[in-house]
Amino acid sequence: MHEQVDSVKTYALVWIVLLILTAVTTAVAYVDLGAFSVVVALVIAVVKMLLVALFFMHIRHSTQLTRLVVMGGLIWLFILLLLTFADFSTRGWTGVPGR
Amino acid sequence: MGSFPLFPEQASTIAPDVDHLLYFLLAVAVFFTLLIFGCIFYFAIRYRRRSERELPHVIHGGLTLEILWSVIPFGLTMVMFSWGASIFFQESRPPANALQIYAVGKQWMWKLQHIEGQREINELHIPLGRPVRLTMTSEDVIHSFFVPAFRTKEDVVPGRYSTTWFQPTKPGKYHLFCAEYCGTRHSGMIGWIYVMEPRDYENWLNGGAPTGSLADEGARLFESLACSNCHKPDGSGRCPTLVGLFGRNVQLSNGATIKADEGYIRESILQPTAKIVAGYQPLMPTFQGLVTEEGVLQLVEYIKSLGPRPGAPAGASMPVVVPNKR
Amino acid sequence: MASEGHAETLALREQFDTADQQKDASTLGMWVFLITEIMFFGGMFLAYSVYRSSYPVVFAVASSSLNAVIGAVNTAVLLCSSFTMVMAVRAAQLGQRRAILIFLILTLILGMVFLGVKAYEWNEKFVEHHVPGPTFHLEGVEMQGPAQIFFSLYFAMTGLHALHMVIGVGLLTWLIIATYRGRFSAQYMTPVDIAGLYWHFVDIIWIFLFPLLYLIDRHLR
Amino acid sequence: MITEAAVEREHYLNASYGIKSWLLTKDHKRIALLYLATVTLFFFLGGAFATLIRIELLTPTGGLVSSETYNKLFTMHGVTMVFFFLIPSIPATLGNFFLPMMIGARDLAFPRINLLSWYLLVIGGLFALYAMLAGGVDTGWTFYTPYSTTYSNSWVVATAIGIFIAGFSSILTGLNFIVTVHRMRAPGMTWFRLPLFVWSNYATSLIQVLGTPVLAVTIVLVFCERVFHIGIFDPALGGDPVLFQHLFWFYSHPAVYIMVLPAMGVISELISVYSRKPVFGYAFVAFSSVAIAVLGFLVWGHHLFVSTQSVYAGMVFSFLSYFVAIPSAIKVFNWTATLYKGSISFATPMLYAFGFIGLFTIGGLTGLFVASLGIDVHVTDTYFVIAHFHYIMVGGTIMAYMGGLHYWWPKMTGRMYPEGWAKLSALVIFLGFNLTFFPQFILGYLGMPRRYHVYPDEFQVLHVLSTAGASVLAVGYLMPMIYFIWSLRYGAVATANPWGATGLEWKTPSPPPVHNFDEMPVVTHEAYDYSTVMGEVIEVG
Repeated sequence: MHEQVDSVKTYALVWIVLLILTAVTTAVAYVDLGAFSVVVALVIAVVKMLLVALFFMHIRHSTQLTRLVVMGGLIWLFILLLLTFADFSTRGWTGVPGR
Repeated sequence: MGSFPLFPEQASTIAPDVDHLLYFLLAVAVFFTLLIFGCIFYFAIRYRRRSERELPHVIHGGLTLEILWSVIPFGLTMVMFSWGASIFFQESRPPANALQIYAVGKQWMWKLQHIEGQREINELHIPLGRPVRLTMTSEDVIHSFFVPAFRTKEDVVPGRYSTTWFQPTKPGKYHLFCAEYCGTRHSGMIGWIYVMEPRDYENWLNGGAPTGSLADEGARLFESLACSNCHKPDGSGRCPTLVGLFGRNVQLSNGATIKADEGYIRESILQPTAKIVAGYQPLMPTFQGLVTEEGVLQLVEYIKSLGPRPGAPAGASMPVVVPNKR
Repeated sequence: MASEGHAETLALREQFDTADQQKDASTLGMWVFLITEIMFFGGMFLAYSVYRSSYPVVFAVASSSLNAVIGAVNTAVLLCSSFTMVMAVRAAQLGQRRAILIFLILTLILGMVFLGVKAYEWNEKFVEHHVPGPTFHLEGVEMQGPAQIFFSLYFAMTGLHALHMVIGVGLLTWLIIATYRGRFSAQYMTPVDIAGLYWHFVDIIWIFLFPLLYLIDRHLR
Repeated sequence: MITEAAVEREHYLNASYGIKSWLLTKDHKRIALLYLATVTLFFFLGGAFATLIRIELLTPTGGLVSSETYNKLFTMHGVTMVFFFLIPSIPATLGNFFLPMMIGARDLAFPRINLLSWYLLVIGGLFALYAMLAGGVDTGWTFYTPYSTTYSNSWVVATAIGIFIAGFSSILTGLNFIVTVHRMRAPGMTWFRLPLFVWSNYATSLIQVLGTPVLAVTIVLVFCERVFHIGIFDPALGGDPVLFQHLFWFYSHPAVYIMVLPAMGVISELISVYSRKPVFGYAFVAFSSVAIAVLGFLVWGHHLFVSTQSVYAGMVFSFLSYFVAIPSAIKVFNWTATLYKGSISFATPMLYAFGFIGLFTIGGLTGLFVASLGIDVHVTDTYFVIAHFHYIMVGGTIMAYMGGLHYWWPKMTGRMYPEGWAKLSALVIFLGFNLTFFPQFILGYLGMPRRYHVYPDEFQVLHVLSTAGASVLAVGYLMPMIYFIWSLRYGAVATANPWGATGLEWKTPSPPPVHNFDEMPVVTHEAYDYSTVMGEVIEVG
């Protein structure tokens, strides 16, 4: 069994970046970016997720199978959102109520 | 037990289209069912085990066959999809000159209102040969307006409007069913559609003693709810004028535009602050709980009846084909 | 079970051939479990997205009534706990029992702090009548219905997140006891490892909940 | 044929005795039998509800029970059959028993979680039973809002809790299978040597793991809505009842494939062994299982064509729905082609397999009808849909389940079932089934809505036919119940491999020893290589 042991420095660095990103996302919410504010918030959240997953959850040392499992979960979440919004975002296109 | 039909009546313009698609699907289904059953029977008998010791020759598969029996069904299904979708699209687009009727579903009855003011419960009288458009909503749970002879069905959902339409082709009396389970007396939420010759329909319309057209009732409601205090016809009030609103594109305060259809008007009455017209303040109180779904429909019809504003931009109006009978 | 006879540090169960196979299976099992969690929270994220796109203004006002500073601080607390958790896993990899114990206890404390802050926030909601129900009222919006939906989602999402935290705290407590009794070593540290995965996952959920619930169009205020 | 010594041999059934040895067992084989007993119980409970429904529908006026009772009957029939019988049926019994054996493992990866899954099913079932005994639930198994959240005066909450808990049972079973297939295969058991039953159970597990959590959270939201009135689906507060339908069907459509995929796996085994040939197009059949599992998640909106979903979404979902037809067609064609130039035996399981292919073909082809927007507007929420999914669920899944039970019965119990009675019951079930459900296609196209307690007179003849069929079907299902129990004591003693099958489960004595294999197997052949077992074939009397 070959465990890849990361250094304390790596973990600490990731930790500090995460804290900084939290501060950034909070601060940026008070800036008027129009429709982009939700995009910025989500991008920061995704970056934070990647940091936690790659470093703290050791995805960067993990097997292909584990990565496949994670990707699968995210893709399925995406399917759920995408196809439901296929309904909600096209309502009213025909101009006939309820169609 | 009386009569014992095996096929439903065709009584709308869309019914033969749906049935033709059914015949196609039936043909495909029967073909493949016979093919599979036939193969199974033939193989099972032809290659029955004759000795416990026999070991058949190994066949692993055949790519050509796999491709063949993937591609052919795929082609057939795409025909089914396109054909079905085109019928559906037709079913979703009521013609502009359709006769407007309003329906409210409620545990466990159908309440129907004609523009002329007639109201019916669990019965709907309509003229032959003219498209009929139903704008529907529910007071409680989800119902579904289903007329088998017309091959149409559409859910009736609380909190929003839905639409269905049909053009009857045969005079007679047809089942109206609620097709979405709605509680204890779901199977009692049925009624009849009476398709009448146009002359008989006119007689029927004039036969009752309605209190006035639906728009008139809407107008009375408009007064009694004091809507007219703010919504002045000339636009001088604190709120936008409603004259010529229906069918027009409305500029909203958040920059979006929206077409003023039945759903928009309903929302604006019940949740006035959901969409604010550009240049106006969110002053209007909600009328949720103060006006019934039937009342809202009357208001919608009243606002529709206010007609296009003189000089309304082209292409943004609802064509008015039916002369007002008032 | 036959495995009781094995060396306790290895704890190889009878259905497995090797310790590697057992560890792989447990890790994979945990990851598969985590994707079920993605889908579980996914259902609520979907409801949230639908209603936020339907009622953007109401959601912005309702979101602004939450205390962003407390939310941010709590996010930081949770991120710190993730750091201590990963340090505990690292200590387990290296077989440093004392360090595992310290970091696990730190994680536990941070987790409790998070839950405490959460409880304080929920209590505030009761005081401010921001709890969905007959007494619900949110200042600044006409549409109380959708505002109530925002808070329904807020309670459902943070509530189920907190439930996962409580389960995590339970796991940590068990791990601390097991570590104290010397169950883990560099050879056998699977429970610490997979509990770590779980803890980080719960952290990730919060990483999304925080901006989605607390930080909608704050500039409007 | 068989020596007395074999009967004395220690195996998983006689290794230990007593209630505790069963209720605390971690042996996947014993857990499978616990599941078997549980789901059989629920099957007959659901069947009892069905019987009452069919008797009630003999007359159009609804004289036997009140509307309220009738609504509860069809709801409880659906809830019991879907969540407590069909979903656990094949995976949790046959899958649990044979998946580890087929890949050459001593057990599942997580035996304790396996036992926990069974307890969760039982606890969930107890909640559902409590709801039924306390007064029943009348929302339909679909729990559509706002009826279920606001208007129904029945035991919605208890039932919801029951389904929620049973859902975790399903999730954990799926998780266990996935890890087991990935990590526990015997040396030499590569992915493309796996029996197709394993492939289909693997695909099923993917759905269980990815879909069930969404149902779970939906139930949580319905629960909150009903108990606390919080408004997530409540139109009065601006909520959208159609959102509930999206969430519900995101799980419940793929759930159909949870029910039918394992059945397809069983059929692949049966067709192969009783024609003594490898399954035609093994890789296509294997991948079609995974394809069905994946595509199954893209089509849920076809349950919402008339639900006021947008027209464009309806078209997308209809289009995607047709893609599921392709892997299904591939399977049917490959099974049929397997028979070609085979050595076909007419043992009972094969009769069930024939029945499955025929009925699944009809069920699948009528699926094309309901996937077509134009037709579906007319037939949705009518008996056409009822007939369609019963052809899949009863004609498909239960046929395969019965076939699988007969096929593996000798391995599970060490006894043969009585062949004559079994053939008779297979025939009775096939005929009874068709008589029950075929008239419902006609009823549906005529416009008979589902969930109707009273109905117009002109539908009566077809309803009477259907009820007549149902009574034949009931007899067909009772017969195996009796002769299976009879065979436990009086059946002929089974050899290790009575069918001349190739799976690893047949390489160990019947019933298997506690750890499945006396000597851990090493796999050197592809699946279904009958030349390797010809020496073992012994004529069955």
